[in-house]
Amino acid sequence: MTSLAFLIALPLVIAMLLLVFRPRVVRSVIVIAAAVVIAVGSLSLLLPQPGFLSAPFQVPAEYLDWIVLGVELALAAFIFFLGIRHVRHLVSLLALLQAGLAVATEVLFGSRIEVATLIAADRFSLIMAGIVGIVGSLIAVYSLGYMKAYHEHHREYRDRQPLFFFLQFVFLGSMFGVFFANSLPLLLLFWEITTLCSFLLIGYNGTAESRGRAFLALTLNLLGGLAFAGAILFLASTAGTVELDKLISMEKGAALIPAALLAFAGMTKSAQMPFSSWLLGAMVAPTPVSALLHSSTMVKAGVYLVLRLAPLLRGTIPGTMVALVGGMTFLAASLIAISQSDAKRVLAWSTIANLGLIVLCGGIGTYEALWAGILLILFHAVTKALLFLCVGTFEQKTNTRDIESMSGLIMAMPKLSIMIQIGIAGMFLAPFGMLVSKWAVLKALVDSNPLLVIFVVFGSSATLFFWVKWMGKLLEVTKVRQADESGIAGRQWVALGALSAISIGLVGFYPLISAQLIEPYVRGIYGQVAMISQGNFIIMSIMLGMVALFPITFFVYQKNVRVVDAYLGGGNVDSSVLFQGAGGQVKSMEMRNYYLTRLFGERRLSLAGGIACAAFIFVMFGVAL
Amino acid sequence: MKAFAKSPWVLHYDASSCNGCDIEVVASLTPLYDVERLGVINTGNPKHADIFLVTGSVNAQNLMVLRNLYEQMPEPRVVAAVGICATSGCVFRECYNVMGGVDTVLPVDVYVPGCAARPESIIDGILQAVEILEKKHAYMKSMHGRMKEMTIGRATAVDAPEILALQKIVYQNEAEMYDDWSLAPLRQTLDDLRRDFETRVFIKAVVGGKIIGSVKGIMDGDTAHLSRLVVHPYFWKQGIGTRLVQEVEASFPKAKRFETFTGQKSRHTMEPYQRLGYLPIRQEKVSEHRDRVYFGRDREGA
Amino acid sequence: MSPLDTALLAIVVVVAAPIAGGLLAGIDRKLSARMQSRWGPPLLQPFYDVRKLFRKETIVVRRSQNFYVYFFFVFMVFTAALFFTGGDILLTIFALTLASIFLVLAAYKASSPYSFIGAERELILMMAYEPMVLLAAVGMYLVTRSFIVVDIARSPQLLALRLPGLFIGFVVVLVVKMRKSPFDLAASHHAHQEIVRGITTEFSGRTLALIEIAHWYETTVVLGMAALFFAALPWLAAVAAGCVFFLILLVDNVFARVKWQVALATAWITAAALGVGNILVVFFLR
Amino acid sequence: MNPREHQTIEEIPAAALLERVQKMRSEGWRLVHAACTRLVADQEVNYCFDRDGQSLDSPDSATLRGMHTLRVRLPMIDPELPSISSFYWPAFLYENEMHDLFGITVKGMAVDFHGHLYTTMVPTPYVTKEPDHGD
Amino acid sequence: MGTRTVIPFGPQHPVLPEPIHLDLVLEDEKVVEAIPKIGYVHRGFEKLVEKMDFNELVYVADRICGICAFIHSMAYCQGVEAVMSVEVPPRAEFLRTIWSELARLSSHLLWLGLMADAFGFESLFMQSFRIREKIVDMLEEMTGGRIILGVCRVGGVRRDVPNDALADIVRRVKDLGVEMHRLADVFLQDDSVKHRLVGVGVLIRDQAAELGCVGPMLRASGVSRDTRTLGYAAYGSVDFAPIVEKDGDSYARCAVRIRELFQSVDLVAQAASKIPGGEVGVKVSGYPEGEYHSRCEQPRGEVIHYVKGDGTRYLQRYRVRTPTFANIPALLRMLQGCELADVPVLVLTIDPCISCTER
Repeated sequence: MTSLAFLIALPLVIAMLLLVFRPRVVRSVIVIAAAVVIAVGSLSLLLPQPGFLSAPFQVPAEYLDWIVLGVELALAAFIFFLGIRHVRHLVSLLALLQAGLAVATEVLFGSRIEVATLIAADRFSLIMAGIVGIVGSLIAVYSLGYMKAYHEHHREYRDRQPLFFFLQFVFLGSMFGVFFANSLPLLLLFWEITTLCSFLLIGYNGTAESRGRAFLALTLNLLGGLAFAGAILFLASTAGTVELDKLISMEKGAALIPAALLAFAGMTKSAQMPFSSWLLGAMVAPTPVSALLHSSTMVKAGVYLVLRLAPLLRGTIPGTMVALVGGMTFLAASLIAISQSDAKRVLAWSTIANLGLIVLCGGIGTYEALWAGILLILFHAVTKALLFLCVGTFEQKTNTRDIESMSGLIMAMPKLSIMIQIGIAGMFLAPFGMLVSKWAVLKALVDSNPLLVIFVVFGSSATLFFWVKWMGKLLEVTKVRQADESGIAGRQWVALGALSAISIGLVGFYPLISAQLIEPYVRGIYGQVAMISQGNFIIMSIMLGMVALFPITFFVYQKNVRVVDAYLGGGNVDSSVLFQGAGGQVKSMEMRNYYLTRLFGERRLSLAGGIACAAFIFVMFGVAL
Repeated sequence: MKAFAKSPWVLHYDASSCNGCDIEVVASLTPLYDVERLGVINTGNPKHADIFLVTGSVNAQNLMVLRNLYEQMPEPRVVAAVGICATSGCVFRECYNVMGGVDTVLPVDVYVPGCAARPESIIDGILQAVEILEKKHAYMKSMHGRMKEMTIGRATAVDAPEILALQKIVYQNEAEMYDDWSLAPLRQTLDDLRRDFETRVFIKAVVGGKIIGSVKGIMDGDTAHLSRLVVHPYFWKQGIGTRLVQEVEASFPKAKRFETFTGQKSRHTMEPYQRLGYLPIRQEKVSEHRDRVYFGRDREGA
Repeated sequence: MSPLDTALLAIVVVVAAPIAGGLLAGIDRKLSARMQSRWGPPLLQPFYDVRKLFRKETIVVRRSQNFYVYFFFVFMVFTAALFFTGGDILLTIFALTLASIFLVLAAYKASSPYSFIGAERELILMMAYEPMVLLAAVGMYLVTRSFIVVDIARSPQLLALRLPGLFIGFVVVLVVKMRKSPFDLAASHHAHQEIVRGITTEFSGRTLALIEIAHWYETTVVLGMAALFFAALPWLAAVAAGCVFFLILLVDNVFARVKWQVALATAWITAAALGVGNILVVFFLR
Repeated sequence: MNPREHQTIEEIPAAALLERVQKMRSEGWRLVHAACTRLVADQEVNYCFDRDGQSLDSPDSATLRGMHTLRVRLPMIDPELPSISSFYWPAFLYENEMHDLFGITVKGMAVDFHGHLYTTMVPTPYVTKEPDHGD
Repeated sequence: MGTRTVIPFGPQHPVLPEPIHLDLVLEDEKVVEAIPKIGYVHRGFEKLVEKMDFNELVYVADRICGICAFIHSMAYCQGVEAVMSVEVPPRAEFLRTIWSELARLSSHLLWLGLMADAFGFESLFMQSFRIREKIVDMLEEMTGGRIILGVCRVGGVRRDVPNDALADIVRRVKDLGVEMHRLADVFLQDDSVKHRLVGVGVLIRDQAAELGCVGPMLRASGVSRDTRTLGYAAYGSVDFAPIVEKDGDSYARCAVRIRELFQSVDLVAQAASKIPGGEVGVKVSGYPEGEYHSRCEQPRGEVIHYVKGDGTRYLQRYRVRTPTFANIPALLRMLQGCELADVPVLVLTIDPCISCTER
């Protein structure tokens, strides 16, 4: 039991240490040590330790309620004054409202409510904790190298690395808190801390642009927080409880309103349409922030909550609406990703899309969907973190993150390029993780609501387009370039290598994870479980084996062939890329991927998707009320 | 097994024809003549083609195009000059912008007569080309098996005629490249070459009893000067040049430094040296279009 | 089936599928020629072509480009084996996609402008047909409650009767999949196209031969899928596959090549209207 | 029975060219073609125009046709002309051709190929006249 | 890295029967810039006047272009005849008219085939060529040449065709008209063909005139100009009106050419029915002195053969301005902003004959 509290507290302590010990070397030591401890700690929870999982953690409720409320009010006050100072009155208003709801809950119902289980962990929390523990600590290690180079490149930004690492660890601690808290007010507290961390990290560069984006994120997340607080108040007033496990086991009818409110909070947190704009804006933050907060962990808190509610949402109209929001977001975001050439924006849209898919699973809420949703979280967190860090590394080296400038990366930065390929393959290619999960989603939908299949099939086909063209860009070689991967710190390579290894390893080991963790959890709720048949797993293993041979081709060159120039209509000038152009000039051919902007333009599609999703959300509340 | 006879794929290029022959090439694909009966496909892509049908004569602008397209065809390949313009220039022979028939730049295997060449003649030309394809393939195969048996060793004056012949083939290419037909290796006489053997070391690469590559070298003080690296065009880009250079370097055990020179555009000659670490030293002009680039490197550990 | 039987069947498929596919390609060329008032090449012409290609010199633009084609080939063989031994149809579709992606990557790797545009267009086409193919599988599941090809094939119901929309939609995307006019944007069978030979521009000799053979496998697999709609009556399935093949051939010869926007719209609208409509009908009438 | 066209030639000084062409344009003449002729001591540049009837789509406009040529004489050495492509845009092709084949410097062409419209083996091949006729 | 795709289109390209080169700058598939390079076929035969006398030059004129070979030689001969004031016997003028129209049929059918090929309709290409082959057969029967006829000479034609043979030709051409109707239906009615042609490369009437277009390019934009109305050869004795379409897009150009097929069939029949008897050539003596712009209507539009003689055997200047040369500015205009897939269609829509153009 202590280990749960320990996992929450340790990062907070380390955060304090980092704020105190500011020299870089000391920081490195602390961060690396802390990363190891956190990773080991979060993994150790996964080892069978009979008994602890259900053991309640008894703290005198009166104290804790007030402590939680106190911290929450302090946060609200901080945000309130932030809003005042930067003339963002909406932010102040939202903070004020939320604080009001929290106070109202405590004052009106605080004395009547007994919290039986304050923090607890089941297998789902443990999976989430494992993801945060491992991915989070790898990203922290990576940040050490990245932030140093970042500030060398960007002299214009103030070097506030102690704050950066402080926030990162505060964030890690509160993520554990989100996953372990069973008491909803406590969960909301951690939830809001992550929001604040996200706000501060997005605004890290201190420019007007980043501040604007940070406030956008804050506003939308506070909106979710408000719904969350509303859910607590409602729950406290009608059911007399503020515990998550109690909510989930409640009758569907009564629980629908808080469930809808919580689902709404989850959707804002995981940037579903129409709230997706904040996640795009968050891409101004340094890349490790995008990797940690805005793709692999914090946004997962939202879908975590939605998946928690899955049993409540199953078969209800609000549930269907949640699923529709998820499905629509998946489809629209996947299509929009086609039109993006900024690597981080592609990743951001793809993140939104995948979160949508998970929300879709939560909204469906069947055992198959839940199983698929958890698998999606797992695979997506690892692979997307890898991709973000790779893009960050590329940007650090070249000062751009345009996919077009990745042309020929296989020659210029072979290691990095292969890692990106692994990440991309992991995102959509058979037999890698995300495809397996999508497959599971498809099967789950077919049994419950085939209408939703349309989102998945069209969305996945768009996914295929933008990932493959990116892969192609990495592979094509129009200019011979010398390999140069210097200047990337060893710690960065460690993180990248580990994430790549995990991405591949998961494909082989996910049946084990599924059998040990996901299936028992799902069975615990529904009494039945989905899985991939053994025959198919063997076939997929064969495929993986074959694909795994592929990287060999990056190093083996064909002998006994004649190398000739590429076909340029016969106009070649001693080269595969130069041709005799008009006006007597020798021109170089250029190749730019298709972005089909007119068809899949961001503005148009996000508007359409946003309107559709907003409509679904209105219907959700309308029906729930 | 006449593999080529059943599936000759053609590439058609209009060098500077009046269209007449081109129309007839197209017409031979269409219902009345339908060369696809014979497996012929007009690929439009040199990488897929076996037979290069060129119509019209050569001029300054399409010269490089013809070379590029030919270069991009896989062996075995056959060039067919279709029509009189492609053969000799026809009535345009005396125009200021006509260099002559296709054989001024490419090794033409088949000449198809006619102005314009009739579809029947074109089909006949394709069938003749097919025969040549078979022959070339047979030759290719016999050589292919023997590439592994390639031997590299010291050449003697007995080899002089064969080396001279090879040298002329290779430098013909160079001469065209620089438009300079005064190159010494082209004018060299057999006696002259024989005399070289008295002072210089010659290395030869032999496949199936035929010399396909050679290089020579001479000591001057501490430096060994290497020159005239020639490899038969058919065997280019297979590392033979590199092996020849290594071998000739080995025959100067006392040399501390190696030097050589090539023309500024002679990529095929430069490559083996550059691969072995030769760096350019200086460049000097020898004729209007031709520069000489000097390369050198120090022996490892020297 | 015992694993041994499956393995034996897989071997038979690996040998027989290209022969069938090659013959179909021969019939295709012969019939096309007849539709164009020509005599046409011999029936075995595709085999002659491949035999010749194996005798050609190997030329490349990038030394590693051919490996991608080898993977394309291997996965295509794998797909055929998976499908005809009665594996999971979704997995078959994924394997087919994986194989196609390798071909696209090969074209990217070759780094020539025309293969590049071919690759981009092929991706658009993949994006176009993918939804319909998946929907077809979903529809089959809704009727037979199984994604396993063997189970679908053994289902006593004539799928085409329950899934007419999906069948028609599938035939439409089959035109895309088999690179036939009006959707032969990425790599046309016919020589004259604005992007030369598209994806295959830079592949020659034995690599091109492998691409050709892989396409034969592909043809058999996709026709097999079409036949699955009639699997309840095996003789009808064979006739249906033949008719579909002939229909596609006919379509190939009576249409101009459309632009990518139309190709994408046709495939998606077909999928959305016929495919989804049919699925909804089946779902609610269940 | 072959009706021959009525074709008129008007010789003008080079300096008056632009003004004259502008007038032709305002009168609705169409530029048919432009070409040079190398004479013995100098060269002439012909700009040929024709004009249909009052209405372009009058089917019997043939009766009204006629060709009018503006002729400019230029010296053999360093011939120079202003471009008429501001009045007749397509004229740039003829003017580039004059430049490449006859060595005439044409100033202000709408599209200038900078001597790369044709790549010829002999630069400005028409500048020299072959002396012997071979008979 | 570029924000655009830059690819070379040609000089060798499967959709281009003749070499031209375009630097295509693309955004996705949209052409934002197309810069041409020509001159691959430039031979410089106009300068041959210095080496060949005016009679020998007919052979060169015959070989300017393989598609309109006959009309080129006819335009040249007419030019010399005008300079030398030679009166050509009427029978020769009628034969010239018949051959011109058959050449137009052959050329338009060729164009239709290549056009079908350009938009990826292979069977239509084959059918067009199948019909064209029959026209070529007729030409071969009458003149001995399939492509390059070599029957025109200064002062008339080299061969006569008996009247019964002409009647036979007329019958066969009329039979072909039936087949051409079926072809025309596909070109003008088929939806997929319309998708590729309608609205592609639109030139409104003023643009077409401004860009100096000639021939079907111009007539498809609503301008009724046809050089045949000048009445050269026997055109003054036959009845016809220029064929005009309004829309100015590729479809309208296709329609003009298709309608001209039937017009040509009719003109062949008219000419054959009105053909007078008599000689087919006169003896020409003396040398040309003077100058003349000879104009004829080729399948692609108005061609100008300018001949200037100074009283010797050798012409002083011979210059050919071909219709394609006049249509190239329009092509450049149309290529801006089209789709990559439209490039071959647009290149073909002007019915390019690069060989004539570059001479």
